[in-house]
Amino acid sequence: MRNIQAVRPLFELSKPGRRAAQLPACDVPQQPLEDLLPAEALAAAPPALPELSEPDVVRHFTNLSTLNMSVDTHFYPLGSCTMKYNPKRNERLVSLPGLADLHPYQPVDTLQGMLELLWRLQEMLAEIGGLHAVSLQPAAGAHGELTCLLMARAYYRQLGQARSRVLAPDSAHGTNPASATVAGFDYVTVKSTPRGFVDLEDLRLKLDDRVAVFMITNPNTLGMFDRQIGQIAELVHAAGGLVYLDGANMNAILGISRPGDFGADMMHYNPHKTFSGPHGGGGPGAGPIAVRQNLEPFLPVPVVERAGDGYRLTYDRPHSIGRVRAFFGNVGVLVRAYCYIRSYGPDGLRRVSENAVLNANYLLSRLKHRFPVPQGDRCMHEFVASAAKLKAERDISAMDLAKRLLDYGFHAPTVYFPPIVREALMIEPTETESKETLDAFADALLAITEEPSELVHGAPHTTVISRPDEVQAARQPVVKQ
Amino acid sequence: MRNIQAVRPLFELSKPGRRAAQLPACDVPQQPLEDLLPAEALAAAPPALPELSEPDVVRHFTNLSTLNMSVDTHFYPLGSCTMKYNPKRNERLVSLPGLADLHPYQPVDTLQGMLELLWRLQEMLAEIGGLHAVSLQPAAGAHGELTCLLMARAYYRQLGQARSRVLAPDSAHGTNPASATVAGFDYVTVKSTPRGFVDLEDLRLKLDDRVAVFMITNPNTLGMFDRQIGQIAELVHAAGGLVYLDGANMNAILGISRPGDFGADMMHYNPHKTFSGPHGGGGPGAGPIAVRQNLEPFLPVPVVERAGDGYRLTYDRPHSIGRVRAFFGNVGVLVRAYCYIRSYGPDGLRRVSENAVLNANYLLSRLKHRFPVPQGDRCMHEFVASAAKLKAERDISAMDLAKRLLDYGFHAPTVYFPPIVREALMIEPTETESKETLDAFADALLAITEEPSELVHGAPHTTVISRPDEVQAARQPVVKQ
Amino acid sequence: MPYLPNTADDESAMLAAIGVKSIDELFAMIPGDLRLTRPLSLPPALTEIDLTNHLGGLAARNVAAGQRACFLGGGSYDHFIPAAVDAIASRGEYYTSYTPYQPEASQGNLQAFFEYQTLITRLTGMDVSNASLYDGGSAAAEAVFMCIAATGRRGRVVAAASVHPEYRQILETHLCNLGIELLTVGTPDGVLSPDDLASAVNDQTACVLLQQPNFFGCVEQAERLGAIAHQAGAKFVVSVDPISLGLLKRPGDYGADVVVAEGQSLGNPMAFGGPYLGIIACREELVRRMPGRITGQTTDRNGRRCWVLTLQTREQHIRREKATSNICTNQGLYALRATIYLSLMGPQGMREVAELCLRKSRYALGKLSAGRRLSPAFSHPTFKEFVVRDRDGAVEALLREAGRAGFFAGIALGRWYPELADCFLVTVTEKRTRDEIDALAAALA
Amino acid sequence: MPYLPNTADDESAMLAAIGVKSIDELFAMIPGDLRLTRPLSLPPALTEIDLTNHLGGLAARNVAAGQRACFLGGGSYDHFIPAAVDAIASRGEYYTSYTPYQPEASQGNLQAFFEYQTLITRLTGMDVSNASLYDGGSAAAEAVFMCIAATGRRGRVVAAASVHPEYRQILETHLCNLGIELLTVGTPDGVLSPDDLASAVNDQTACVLLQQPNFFGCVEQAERLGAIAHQAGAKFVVSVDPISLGLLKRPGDYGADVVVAEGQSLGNPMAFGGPYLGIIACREELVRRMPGRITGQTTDRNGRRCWVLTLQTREQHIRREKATSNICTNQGLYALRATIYLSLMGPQGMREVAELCLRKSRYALGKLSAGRRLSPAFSHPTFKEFVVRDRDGAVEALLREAGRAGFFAGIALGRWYPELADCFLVTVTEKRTRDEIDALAAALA
Ligand SMILES: Cc1ncc(COP(=O)(O)O)c(C=O)c1O
Ligand SMILES: Cc1ncc(COP(=O)(O)O)c(C=O)c1O
Repeated sequence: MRNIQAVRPLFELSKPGRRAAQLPACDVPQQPLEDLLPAEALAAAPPALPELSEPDVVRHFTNLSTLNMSVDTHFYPLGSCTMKYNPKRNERLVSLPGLADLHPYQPVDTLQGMLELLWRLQEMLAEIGGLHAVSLQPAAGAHGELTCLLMARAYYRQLGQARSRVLAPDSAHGTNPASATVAGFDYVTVKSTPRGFVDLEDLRLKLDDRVAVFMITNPNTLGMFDRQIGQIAELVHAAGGLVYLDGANMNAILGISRPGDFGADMMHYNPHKTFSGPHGGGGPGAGPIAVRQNLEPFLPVPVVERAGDGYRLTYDRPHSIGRVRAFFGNVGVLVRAYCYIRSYGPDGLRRVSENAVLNANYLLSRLKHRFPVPQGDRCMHEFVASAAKLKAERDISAMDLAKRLLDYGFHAPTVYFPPIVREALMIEPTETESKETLDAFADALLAITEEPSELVHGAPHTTVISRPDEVQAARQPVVKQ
Repeated sequence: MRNIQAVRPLFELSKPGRRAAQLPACDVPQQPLEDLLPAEALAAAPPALPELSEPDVVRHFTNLSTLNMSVDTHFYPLGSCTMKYNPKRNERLVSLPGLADLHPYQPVDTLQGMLELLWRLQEMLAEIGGLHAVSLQPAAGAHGELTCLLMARAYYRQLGQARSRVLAPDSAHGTNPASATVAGFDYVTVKSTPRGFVDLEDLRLKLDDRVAVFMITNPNTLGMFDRQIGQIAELVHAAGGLVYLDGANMNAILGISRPGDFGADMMHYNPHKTFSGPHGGGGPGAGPIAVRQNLEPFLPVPVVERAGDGYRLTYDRPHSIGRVRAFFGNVGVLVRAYCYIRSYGPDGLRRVSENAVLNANYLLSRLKHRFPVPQGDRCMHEFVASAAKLKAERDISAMDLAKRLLDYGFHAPTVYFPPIVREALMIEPTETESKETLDAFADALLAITEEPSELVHGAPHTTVISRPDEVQAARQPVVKQ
Repeated sequence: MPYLPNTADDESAMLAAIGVKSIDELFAMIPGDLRLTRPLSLPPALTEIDLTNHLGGLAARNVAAGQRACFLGGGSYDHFIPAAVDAIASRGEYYTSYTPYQPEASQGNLQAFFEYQTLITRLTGMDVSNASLYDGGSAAAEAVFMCIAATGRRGRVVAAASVHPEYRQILETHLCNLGIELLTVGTPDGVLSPDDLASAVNDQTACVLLQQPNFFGCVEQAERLGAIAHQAGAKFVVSVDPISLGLLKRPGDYGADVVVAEGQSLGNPMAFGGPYLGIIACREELVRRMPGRITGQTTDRNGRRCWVLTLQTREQHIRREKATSNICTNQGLYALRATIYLSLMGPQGMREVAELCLRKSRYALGKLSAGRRLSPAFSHPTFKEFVVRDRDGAVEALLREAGRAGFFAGIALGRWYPELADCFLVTVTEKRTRDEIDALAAALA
Repeated sequence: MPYLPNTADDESAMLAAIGVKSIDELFAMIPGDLRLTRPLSLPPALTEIDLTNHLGGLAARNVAAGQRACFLGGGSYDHFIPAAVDAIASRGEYYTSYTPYQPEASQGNLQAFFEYQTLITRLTGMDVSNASLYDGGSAAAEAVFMCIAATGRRGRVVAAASVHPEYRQILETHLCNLGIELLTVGTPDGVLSPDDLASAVNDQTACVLLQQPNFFGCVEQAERLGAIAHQAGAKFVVSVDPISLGLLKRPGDYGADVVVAEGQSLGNPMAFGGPYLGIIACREELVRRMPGRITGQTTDRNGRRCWVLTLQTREQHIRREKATSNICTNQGLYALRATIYLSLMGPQGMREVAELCLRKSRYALGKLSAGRRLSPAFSHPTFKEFVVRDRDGAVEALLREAGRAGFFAGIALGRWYPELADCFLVTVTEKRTRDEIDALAAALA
């Protein structure tokens, strides 16, 4: 069906004199503006915004929405993003006035329910991670990485050690090196083995007293659990370093294995992945962190503390790195995470990971004969298959497959990441998808391998646009109207 | 974009053992069921409903929704249905717990806000209709018709007159004759003139002491205001009858002309048309009625009355026809109507009708050269154009046009109604559409007249299905799975 | 003007195109003496902020069911509504569309209605369901009309006094208008006695109307009563609580000819009485007398399975005065909500909800009658509601007290049943907790 | 298990297809000694009904802004959110989609972000906006990083004490870690004095950070201060209240190099501090240092206009340790909400909201200072917030009393400004009525 009305950009729909919002009449005495504000501070005219009617605004954004694929409408196996179902009950509950309509500077005695919720979440995240203390402040995973690295700097400053380096495997997510830089560290890459595990030799070589933190994603970006992790942690600790666990892939090991138990000293969670916070077309997320006891003093402020039978926010923490975000972080996402964890309970969370891993392995078993998986026959919550063979045989690339899948009504996997796999298809089905959906997806992928190359090269055929020119976009950027 | 996942009928998605809703553990003592209920009353097994997961249910209904055209997504000029914009603020407010979460049998002192709202709405509807008293009980327009006809029966019974007939013009909406029958009247059709007005001669002929009610829709189904209405009312009244005004077309005359002032004794409103109640894919609506003083005693119970500075429901009305609906009618729709009327105020409501009429006349002026409008160059809120010429010249029928419009991203007008116009296109744009939209629609209709007939006969081409076989559906009805 | 896109420029451009000087000219066809010469006397326009404050103020002067533990029922129930129901039903594609006159542009609604019809037939054990009526009360009336037409008997309709009193009032309104007798058979001990029914039905009786479980919450001997109706050649109409069908026998399995129900319990808010959902389902042989819309499956010109409105020759827009009913707009959105609700609940969910209602209400009955003051009014087994008698005979006062103590404790029955002036009806849904029940018992002791 | 579709049958079928006996086998790659051998110690699972009651209970132990007249501000504001914003943003296609990596499947988000960027540049008068950052505070930090990189000056960053104290704390966290001095210039009489600034900037100063209107609600002499920054070769970063731009001069018109803002005011709930919306916009020459995602217009292979993520060579997933920032997930949904909000408000709406805030707050300032106890702390013109001094120096007690009287009356400033221990900040948005203001004045008298 064609939803084409009012979809042109807002400014092309605008007409002078049109209005949607009306404001109440002013109920206080009205002096001339000039008497209230200095002339030089005043704008010459109202801002040059589009003029629209409410019916047009609603139709515009409603119809635009139909141009998105989403979890509510499509299977969305985007590797490393954990696109699981976002429970409707969480959306309803987070918007209760008693939670959504709270000002961050209200007196603490008017916030006891909220603070209890956040305190309980701190406790639950510590338990799930097998670590000691939690901060809910960071606004996203990357922000959690950065916060932990700042804590590491403070930690070593206090120890009087000048450690300037952060190490991470070449398969690390881009935010790891970027966070290291923002935190003022030098970033050094550690090789991984052909099967995608940390190259212990290379790690040993690079571990010295300049190394502050080794960042690892485990299960890693290939969906493999690096069984050397215990040994890795020993090496890093022996060298006086700290182990950072990038928790983006926690969906594979909830209640099964805990970072704190396999040697991590600090970690972040991505509640918008693991704990079903909606991705919102690119956010908001949150990036709560959990750390070992020795790092607790450095946590950012504020933290929620239990005081008698009440709860309070504490700011007075002498060793804290200070503030990393205004107010109290992305609370709305944290409330959803709380709802999610409470909805599953301990056994349920374990079942989540078991089914995430079951679904991924099933899909792998259906695809591997046509799309080799260099890492082997087993995976955790996701796997990286290669279209290299298909590319060689039929000139159908990972990108072609991604585009053609859209015609079949599926969102594409993550492609060309991680770079260590050629023509990579990074597939993460998540546990909320049914076997029927997985089969339909596998059937589609396999069917495409049989389709005429031209047909596939021409894909997508059923979307509103096809293969935009990204080079042109970057060469002569048009970033506004 | 293809939204094809989980769209098969529910039972085809079902799998034994799947579950969405979970219920709390029972917190009271659990005797065996047999001790609680007689064996013969118990079902052998749970009901044979589909077994689904919540993610599948959400995806199923979300994707199904994308197969509907709607006011939020498409221009929807369905004549006689007043498909205007449904304000989002009304949806938000009607779901306030203080309004949505009220039990009909709560003590009246816990309902004062709701009763005040309903009382004020009664007053406002009386004023808009120029009539004396209002009942909010009827659940839809047709139900309002029926209620008024039952009141007419009671009224004449009290007068000791045995009047058994209801008259209405041949252009009347199907609910008029049907309501007459359900109310126990004999229904008699009055001719209309070629221009669609009441044929006074025929009316005079049929008016006698058997006639209880003359039902008229004014503006009529052709979008014309019958200027004879004053005279008609005199004739009916002279014959001792009552005039019923079908208020489905009130959107044309809000604040401009009032049924009570042009002779109507009773009327219904369609708040889901005139006052922006969403149509909900076919309801719910509401059908509040307004009547002249002499008919007030017969109103159904309960009515909201002001008592001192409070409000109460009164049941004790000796002449009332009794109850027509349980509880208190379609309150949610009435609350929206209240919000709508309060949002516009007196001048605003008049502007609503002015713009509804302006939009209709503009569209008429853009189309009449290609689609003759038998009723002439002017209309009220809607008009009926004829595709007869096009049919003759190019074998493109009203139905073909309707189907082809879907390809252009517009919903179709009402077609083949009223029957008195050949190849009728009944077009009602409403006041919430912009000139741009009207122009795009006119351009589309005109463009279609130039398209190859085969292309148009083949339409729609862009919808999920095309020209279903309705004969087969009726011949071997399959009405469930 | 909140929702009017036309600007002053648009207006003049459009007037010019039409060929008139002013909007006023467009109204020329309305005789001057029929025009309103003053502004309507209505309160002035409110902006969204003002309207929000105003409605908030009105809402604040009501006491919502969430603010007091709600033990009210009697045809409108405080069952839980899963969040997914609201999330889906609030999509504009559903609530801002209209009756599927253009099937190609309405397959979403049509398929949902087809699924609704399927679910209702499975739930009730009947052959055919329509796509909804206004509410349970008007559905009962329509069912009776069907039976009158089907039997051609215009003498009498028999209803048990244990049928919802307001439903019987609606029937009274219609039948007395049509000169058909509505014979109400008393139910002094809480259920309809077979003997009383036997002596009430005769060869001019169109149908017998029973409610199961009945208005007092008691389970009727439906099977036997249906047999008696059928012996007299009358149709058997049963009004059910859909939630009870998670546990109780389906009316289709004990001889009902037409089943009606109030569908509010299936995912729809109490909303002070409406909009609700009128459910009606019947046996094959009555389908051509079925009121309202029916969705049917067919194929399109390319052989694709699809859905359309069907059997329309029953309906007013085709048959006019000969239609089976005058209904046009129905309760589409609420049928959708019920469809979503039933999809989420499934067989197990429905079973468990019904069991919770049964167990908790029976626990409550025990608790409440344990004290000195209250005793069960009837001895028959109940489902989720029950009637208790106040030995002090001060029901109104007792309920008022309970209100102050934070409970909507029950519904006084005197307004409908003078003989039960010292009784009230208590309802317990799956939402009520043992603590709430215990507290209520204490408050009423 | 609330959201798990796999049935027991599915599970065995899938295990068979994989070729393992049990799910446990699938975890073989996790060494046994690293496995958790006990269940997590977490509270048991809650059904939707239980969870709803539980969260309802927690919510009830907070006092929502709606329950008291809210005069709190300081970076989070109780502005009105039109219903259409919630209605649209709650569509699954928006909030359950992710970053538009596949433009063909994300044109809805991409176009909305392009529109967002356009609106922000128009509102601020800048050349380029990104597609959002976390919040106003982190946006301020990112802006400072941009300036440090652009100027190559790592000596000093100068901020007015009248900048949001928590934003300055965030800067402090980062700059002290990087060994860069954060020089905070006092604002004893409520605004930054040009002379003080002149003596604070030097040739190693990367940028000057100003807030307009500032944390005290006072309007700064932004133009002069910007000139001083530029004279010293430093960049000029301005943090604005987007609502104020309905009335105040655009930072782009008085020399700002980077503009940041907290976008919460634009249709986003206060939600105890987040999620919020980090707005950042800059001049053309700084675009390659811009953090975060940027949407650009292009054409597809058939020449159709469309939108894609562009200039990605700035970003972490391409440049890794050389990226301009480490941000990945941003605040897409809240950028969408702001886009809808601004579309609904338009130029007139924004102007009127700003005027209402200005007039009502100035009226409130007059009212509050009319009494014996309170007086204006500063003499400079204010926009929608102002600081009053309590002559009795008992701010905490006074605010507590006001709370009991039904007001969130203001924010005590002592925690950030010891010298203002006897002062508090009062905010008045368009939602506050004259009656509420008068009542507040009475309560504080
Ligand atoms: C492995 C990994 N680490 C870190 C991140 C960054 O998390 P966020 O996007 O929440 O900042 C992601 C998210 O894409 C990720 O996949
Ligand atoms: C002219 C006219 N009269 C009566 C009705 C019946 O109103 P309702 O559908 O609300 O029962 C309609 C609705 O379609 C109508 O258009």
